[in-house]
Amino acid sequence: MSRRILVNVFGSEEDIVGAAARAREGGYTILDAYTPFAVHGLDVAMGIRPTRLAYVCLAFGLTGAIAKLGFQIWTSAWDWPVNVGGKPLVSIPAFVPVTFEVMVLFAGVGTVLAFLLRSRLFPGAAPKATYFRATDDQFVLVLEERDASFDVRNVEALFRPFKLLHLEEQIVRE
Amino acid sequence: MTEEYGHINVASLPGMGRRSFLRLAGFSFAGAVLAGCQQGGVEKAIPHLVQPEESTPGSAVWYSTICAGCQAGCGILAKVRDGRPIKLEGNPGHPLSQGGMCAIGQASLLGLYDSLRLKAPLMKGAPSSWQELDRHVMAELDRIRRGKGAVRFLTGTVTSPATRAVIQRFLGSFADARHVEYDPMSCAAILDAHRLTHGARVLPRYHFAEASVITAFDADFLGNWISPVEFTKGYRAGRTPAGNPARFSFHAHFESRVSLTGSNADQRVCVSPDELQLCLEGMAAIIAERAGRTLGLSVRLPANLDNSVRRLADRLWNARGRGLVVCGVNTVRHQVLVNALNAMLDNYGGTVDIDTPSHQYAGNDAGVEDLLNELRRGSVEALFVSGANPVYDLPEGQALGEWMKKTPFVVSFSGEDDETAACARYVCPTPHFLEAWNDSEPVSGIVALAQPTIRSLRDSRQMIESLSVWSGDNAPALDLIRREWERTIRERHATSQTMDAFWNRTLADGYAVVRSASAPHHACDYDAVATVVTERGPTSVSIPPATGGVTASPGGPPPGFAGGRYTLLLHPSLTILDGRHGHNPWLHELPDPVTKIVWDNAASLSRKTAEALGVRHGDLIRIEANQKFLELPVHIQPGQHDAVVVVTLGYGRKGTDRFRDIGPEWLQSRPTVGSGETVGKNAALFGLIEAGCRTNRIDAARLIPTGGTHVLVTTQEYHSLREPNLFGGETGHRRPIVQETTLAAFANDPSAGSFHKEELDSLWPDDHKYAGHHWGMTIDLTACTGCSACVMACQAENNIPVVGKDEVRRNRELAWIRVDRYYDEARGEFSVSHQPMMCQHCGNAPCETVCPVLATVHSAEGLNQQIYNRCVGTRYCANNCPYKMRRFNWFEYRHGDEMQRMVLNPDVTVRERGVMEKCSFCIQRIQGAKIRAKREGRPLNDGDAQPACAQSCPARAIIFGDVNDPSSEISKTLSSPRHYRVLEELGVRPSVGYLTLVRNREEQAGEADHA
Amino acid sequence: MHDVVTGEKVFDASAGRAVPPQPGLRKPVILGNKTYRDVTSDICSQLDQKASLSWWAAFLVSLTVLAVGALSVGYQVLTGVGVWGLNNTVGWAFDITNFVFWIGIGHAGTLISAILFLFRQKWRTSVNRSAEAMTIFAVICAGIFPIIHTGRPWLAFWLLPYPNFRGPLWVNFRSPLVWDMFAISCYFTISAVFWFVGLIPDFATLRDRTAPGIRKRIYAFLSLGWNGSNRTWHRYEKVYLLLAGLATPLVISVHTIVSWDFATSVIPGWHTTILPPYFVAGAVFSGFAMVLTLMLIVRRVMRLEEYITPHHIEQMCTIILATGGMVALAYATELFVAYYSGNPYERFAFVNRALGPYAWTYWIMISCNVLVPQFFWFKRVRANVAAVFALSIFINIGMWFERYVIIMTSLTRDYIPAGWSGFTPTLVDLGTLVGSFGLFFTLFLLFARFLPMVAIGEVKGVLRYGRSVNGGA
Amino acid sequence: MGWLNSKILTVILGIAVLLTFSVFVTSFTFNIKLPGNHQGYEPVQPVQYSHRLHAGELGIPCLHCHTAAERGGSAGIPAAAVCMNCHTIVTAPWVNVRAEDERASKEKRQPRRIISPELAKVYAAMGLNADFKPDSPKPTTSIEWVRVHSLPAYVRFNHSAHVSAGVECQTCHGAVETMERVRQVSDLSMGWCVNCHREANRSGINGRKVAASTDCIVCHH
Repeated sequence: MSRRILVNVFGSEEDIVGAAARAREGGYTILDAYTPFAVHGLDVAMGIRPTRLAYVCLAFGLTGAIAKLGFQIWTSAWDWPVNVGGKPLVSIPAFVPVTFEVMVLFAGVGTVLAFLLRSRLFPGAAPKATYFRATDDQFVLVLEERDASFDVRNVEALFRPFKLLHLEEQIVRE
Repeated sequence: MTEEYGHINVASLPGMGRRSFLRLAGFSFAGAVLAGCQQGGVEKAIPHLVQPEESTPGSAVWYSTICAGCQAGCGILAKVRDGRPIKLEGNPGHPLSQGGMCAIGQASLLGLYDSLRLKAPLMKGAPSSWQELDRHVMAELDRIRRGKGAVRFLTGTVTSPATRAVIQRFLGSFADARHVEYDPMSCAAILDAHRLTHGARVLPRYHFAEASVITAFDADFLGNWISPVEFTKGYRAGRTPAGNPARFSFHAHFESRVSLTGSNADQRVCVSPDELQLCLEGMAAIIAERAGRTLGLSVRLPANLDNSVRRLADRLWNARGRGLVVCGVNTVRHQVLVNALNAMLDNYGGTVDIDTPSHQYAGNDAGVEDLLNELRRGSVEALFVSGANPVYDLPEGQALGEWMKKTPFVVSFSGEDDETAACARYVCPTPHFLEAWNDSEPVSGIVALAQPTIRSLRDSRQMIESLSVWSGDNAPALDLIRREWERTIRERHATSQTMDAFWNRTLADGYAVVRSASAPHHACDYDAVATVVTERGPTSVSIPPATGGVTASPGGPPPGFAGGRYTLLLHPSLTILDGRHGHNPWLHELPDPVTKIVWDNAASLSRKTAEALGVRHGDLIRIEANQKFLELPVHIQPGQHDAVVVVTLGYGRKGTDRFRDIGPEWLQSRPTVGSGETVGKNAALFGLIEAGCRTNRIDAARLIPTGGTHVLVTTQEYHSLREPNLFGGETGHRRPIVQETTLAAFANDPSAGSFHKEELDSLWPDDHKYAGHHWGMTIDLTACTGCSACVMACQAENNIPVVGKDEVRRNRELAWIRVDRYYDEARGEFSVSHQPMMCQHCGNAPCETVCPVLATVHSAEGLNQQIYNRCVGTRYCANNCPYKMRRFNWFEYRHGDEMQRMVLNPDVTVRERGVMEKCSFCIQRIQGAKIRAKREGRPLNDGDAQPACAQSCPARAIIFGDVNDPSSEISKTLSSPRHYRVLEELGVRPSVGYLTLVRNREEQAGEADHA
Repeated sequence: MHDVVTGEKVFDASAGRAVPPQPGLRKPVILGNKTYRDVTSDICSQLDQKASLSWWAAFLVSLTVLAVGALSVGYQVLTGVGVWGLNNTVGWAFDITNFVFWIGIGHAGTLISAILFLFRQKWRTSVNRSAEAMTIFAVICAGIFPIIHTGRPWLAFWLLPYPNFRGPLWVNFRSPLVWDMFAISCYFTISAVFWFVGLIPDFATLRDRTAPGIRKRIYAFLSLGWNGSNRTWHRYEKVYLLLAGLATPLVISVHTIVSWDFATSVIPGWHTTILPPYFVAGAVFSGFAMVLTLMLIVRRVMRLEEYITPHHIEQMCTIILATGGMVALAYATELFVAYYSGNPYERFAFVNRALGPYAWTYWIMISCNVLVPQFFWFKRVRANVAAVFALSIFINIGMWFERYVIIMTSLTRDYIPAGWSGFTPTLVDLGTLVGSFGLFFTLFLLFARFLPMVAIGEVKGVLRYGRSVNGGA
Repeated sequence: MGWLNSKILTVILGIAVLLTFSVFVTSFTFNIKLPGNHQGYEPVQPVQYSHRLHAGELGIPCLHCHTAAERGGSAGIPAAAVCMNCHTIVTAPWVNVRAEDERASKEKRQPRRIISPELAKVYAAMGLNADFKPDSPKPTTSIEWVRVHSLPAYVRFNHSAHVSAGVECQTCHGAVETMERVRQVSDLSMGWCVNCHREANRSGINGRKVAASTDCIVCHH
């Protein structure tokens, strides 16, 4: 299957944010935008839904904390109960620090792993679409040409208020 | 049959083969050596071809024998494991030592495994064989017999009846022969004084237990004077605050230095040697006045001492028959006064016993003086030296060596190639006492037998066997001794046992009590006392000013008495005695119980004198006296008199540079002793033989700081329980680590001085209960004298390596128990306290909580366990120990050479580098006792399990047991109002408690500071 | 989201003159009127060029010092911990002092990258990358000490609770050292992850501007296929925020746990509840001093004056002044509480610190940590790079001594006077301390050579702060 | 798409967990031998003494020869003299003696004494003469048995404590009476000891309640 896409290249963050908002208002499907840094407001302009990574983070954190606390109680009081310094076998206050650390570890590492998986980033992966100056100084907005009614000239007109550096139609195969 | 007090059935002894070391050692020794490398290699297990009857591999057998660490002749038990004696303990039944054993005796075990022991007889310095030597000696002896040459036999005190008889018999074959006995730590004046006053040259046996007022003039009877273990037992028995009224003797001590005994005195009077003489004479005069005797003395007391001497005289007079005056000054003039005092006070027959006198010291200094003169003149044809090292320990030793070389025929009987052996033509190696048969009668009526515990590790022969061979008798030592016992001892025994039964019984028990066979004597001859007092002149000493101290003017010439002159006092070491243990690394590393110095002797000065001379700890000072000089490092000794300089004898032994390799070697390590140097210096050269007695007091010594320094190492760096007042005031807060009170305060309130602080509330529930045993320990600070026998017991039991001087300097000694010694100089007084300190086995142990790997956790019996093989060595536990009683293996410490490793206890792991270790309450002994009880199907009794320290303590100051057993001794101490725990306010709940130190003083002391 | 202009004049490095405040305008974070392209090439070209002579000189010196440290540690591991000056009474001294010191240094990096991020401090973007690198290297330096300080370092893995044939036998979760082990490894992991996540877009930038070859392939591998997709950026922002939110309590917990090594003990001078906040403040204090030391060198050597501007230096000086005040307060509180507690042991421990045999260490600590930061009250001092550099070094020294004072002097004089002792460092102690600096600088120099020193993407995001929309500062 | 990614995540996480588990499970079930574990060690001994014959076929109890196990910490290897209790009479396997007897009666002569080569080693080691009396000029040598069961130097094990508690020799040493050559059956690991102690505390030994300590210091001191 192949798709036709329209690649619009801008020179500044204001332009791409404006253009993206305009394109969405105009009913165009924004496939993605490629920018050298996180442009604030672009996600809203593109209409990206809030990410749920925060829940992943919470879930991992809770898992880590519960597992570690359980492990500590199991090893200290159940598997081989040893009298250490006259303290109770289940010394919850003494188990807090490690529980906390493992919670943070699980939450942090879990969230990043989830992010990488979700964004299909992994060592050695080839970038799916490379607009190589998008990692330098250019801001790229990609629209999908969904049907025959799509007219490049309309888009050009739509983006006239913004400094459009370059525009190009491409066919990508998936 | 294991772990029993076994004895050897002589009848079934096929030679000495059953204790043949190499075969016996076979099984487990090969295992021990290979255990370290068992990961890869093949381990060989070599059993005996014929199993010895009383030996079970892996179990210990105990043999009773006699200690030869000094002449006191304590009865001991030797623990033999797989053929190797590995520990010595007091024989509980022995009437003298009653189970106690001093540090020196315990350490003398190591001498058995000394690799420098002579391997073969020496002739003119070259190794030879016994046959060769016997041929030469017998030819020479024939020549001397024919020529009627003078034969002299020089020995230390001989307490063995058999040895004395053999020597007499041997000397009987010569025309002009004499046996001369001498003691480097001489008590000759006491014997000589008794010849004058009582008509018999005897050394009394002192009964400290019976005494209610003890007055000692420079007699270190708890340290190393005559029979310290026996005296400690007695002293302790006479001092218990329990009971109503308490039987608690009063002990006054006059001395110039700080002796171990002085540090325990209720009243310690610091006097110069001259003042000491004045006090003794003054007291004799006062008592004579009361008793209506005339001794030709008038009371002339120094003003500052007048009051105390008079009050003490009152006390002694009121306690007639229960008092005791002892004096360690080896001068007849002093000793006749002591005899007169004891006689006037009716102490003879009570606390002073000359009916069954002591034989422990029989030396005759006048005899030695005569012998030296003969040797100087060259009129001696043949000299035998046995059990003595006169070239080292006599004042004229150096010269004696030269005279010996000029003497035609000199035989030395010695285990090692010592200073004297080096000057002898023939050297006959003698076995270590654990390899030999022996007997002794240390006190008239108490006879004992020593039996070999191992076949001789060297080609040695007992002295009596040699004499027997040279007389053509060829009898082995066992026969010689048995013969003598049949002849003289057996008849003195009460029962009508057969000789075999008597012999076997004695061998098993280690001792027997027989009828005394002592010389007759008469009552005190006061005229003789008066004669001595007037003949030897009225006292020549001048009465010093009332302050009795140095008035130093900064920057001026070093002041002192008689124009910059000091009195030099020499005294035998508390660790290596007169030098006879100078090759024993255990004893070198045992801190001196008072000074805490290791691996050295020093010139002790009072703080004032040191300041006046401008010297500090470790500065070298040159001592000049008697046209002789010695350079020694300065040690500053609080409580010492300003007029004296005190030097320990016994150091500077030949060949002690062998210890240069002891301890770890690394980038910044320093050897324990320099190459070609000796450990400490020999101060015996200053000694004098005056008026027939050897004196250790040398007047008019000059002290000259040399400007050099020496690394003088002590195990304790801060000596007071008072914090230093860093804001510049006099003294700081006194920490209630040692809690003490006076007898008067104790009588009013038994909990006086014991200072309990409330434990703070715990966050944690108290949910660990000890269902079975719960081990605990109580240390009675009133009983503890600080003698350090416990330290040595622990060292021998627990395989504690010697780390060397440099490591001790770095505060890395490994002893699991230390005796903390604190001086208190507040309010112008001087008092000393000793506190044994070891792992306190806390119930809420701070060390356990912090160990990351569970290498130290609590046992179900309340022990704080340290698991060496689990330890990774973070040292967090040691940091968090409030008592600082954990020890770290900073390096791979060597356990001596291959010979010395034979002394290792196979029941205790040898720790490797990087692991923590500490007191285990001798878990191996607890386990052993439990397993024995289990095997015998009985419950564990109180006292079955005793850690080495508690077992060895001559004062029974350490009580160990199960606190869950309400009838145990330990449980009784727990309810004592004197009981306290160190730092109990921390909430760590130590299992070790202490009983307050009670001093027999009237005034309330040290109370106010505790808050 | 407006930065408040403080009204102070700003030093314009490019113009070489002071510019008067312009009310109403945001203060620029980056000077020199850079375009995005300029930023990319300024940072990346550093990696394309051959190393400078000064880099080589610095690297060789660091490597030599590292070799001294490696020799010291090797000798110690082979011979025994006895080659340090420790003894039965003083079981820790240089080893754990170095450990706490380096962990403290590390905390500034996390603070800059996480806490300042949460507080929306734009100026952090210029320094956060190197500060995070510093964190990681400092934690590496710190992490070595708990391992080598053990008597048997080859068994240090026993601190991990892993299944085994001993029963199984686990670890003691009540021990602060186990907490430490978890805290440090977790801190290291999270810091490294945080750092790497920040690096991903920069790797992509490098990948896209590098000519084909091995370097490009490495950058491609490390950039994980990043293409600047805004959907990813959207999640990336969230992840960054979450990580910052996690790292902030983490950094506080780590130094709290480190302080618990002492606070949970019974030793007077260690056993005090003030230690956690005191240690955290001290860590930030020392960390910022180290960041300043490093940044002042880096901006000079790597020509980053326009990225690390006097404004940055000023901000960091202010933080040092603030945290220095906290530290001073902690010292005062400690003394007061020791006096007020009525606990004689505690009281003596503190009097002994100030007046005892090791009083000199205490007074070095007070001079460097309390007196020296007071100079930062003066604007002239804050604007003088040389003065700031010198003062930051004093603070580093002072903070090392702070830990030394706490650890060593408390141990030398604890409960039982007979056990009192002292501590003298050996050559190996000194070699190990110096060597840890060698390791730190070696790693940092390698970082400067092979990775972008400044977060390119983040700087671009704040490039136009303090500029008018048409550009121009 | 998000859904898909979550699935991948689940799968990968699942694999990771399984992998970790399987590592532990295999190491425990297949008993990966760590350094120091000599389980299965079966060295060749200088004398081919057969426990199967003596303890199995002849039914001699273990403690008959290993007497020390009852009395002391170490079980020990019996002295060669113990062998002589029987082997002054029995000098070779019965079949060999019988064969010689038959041959002798066939050849009409006194049967010669048959000595098995293994026993000959023992006689030689003890320096015995033809009458099994010590022959003093003959040198004696030790029999260097190879130790099979050995514990690290930091472990204390007391045989008598276990024997008096009623623990069978076979519990630790395995069915030695079936072994021609002794083999180390158990791994002698700490976990093996501790778990036996725990089991003994739970269910006793031969129905008798025992107190088997699990305190560290009982074995490590």
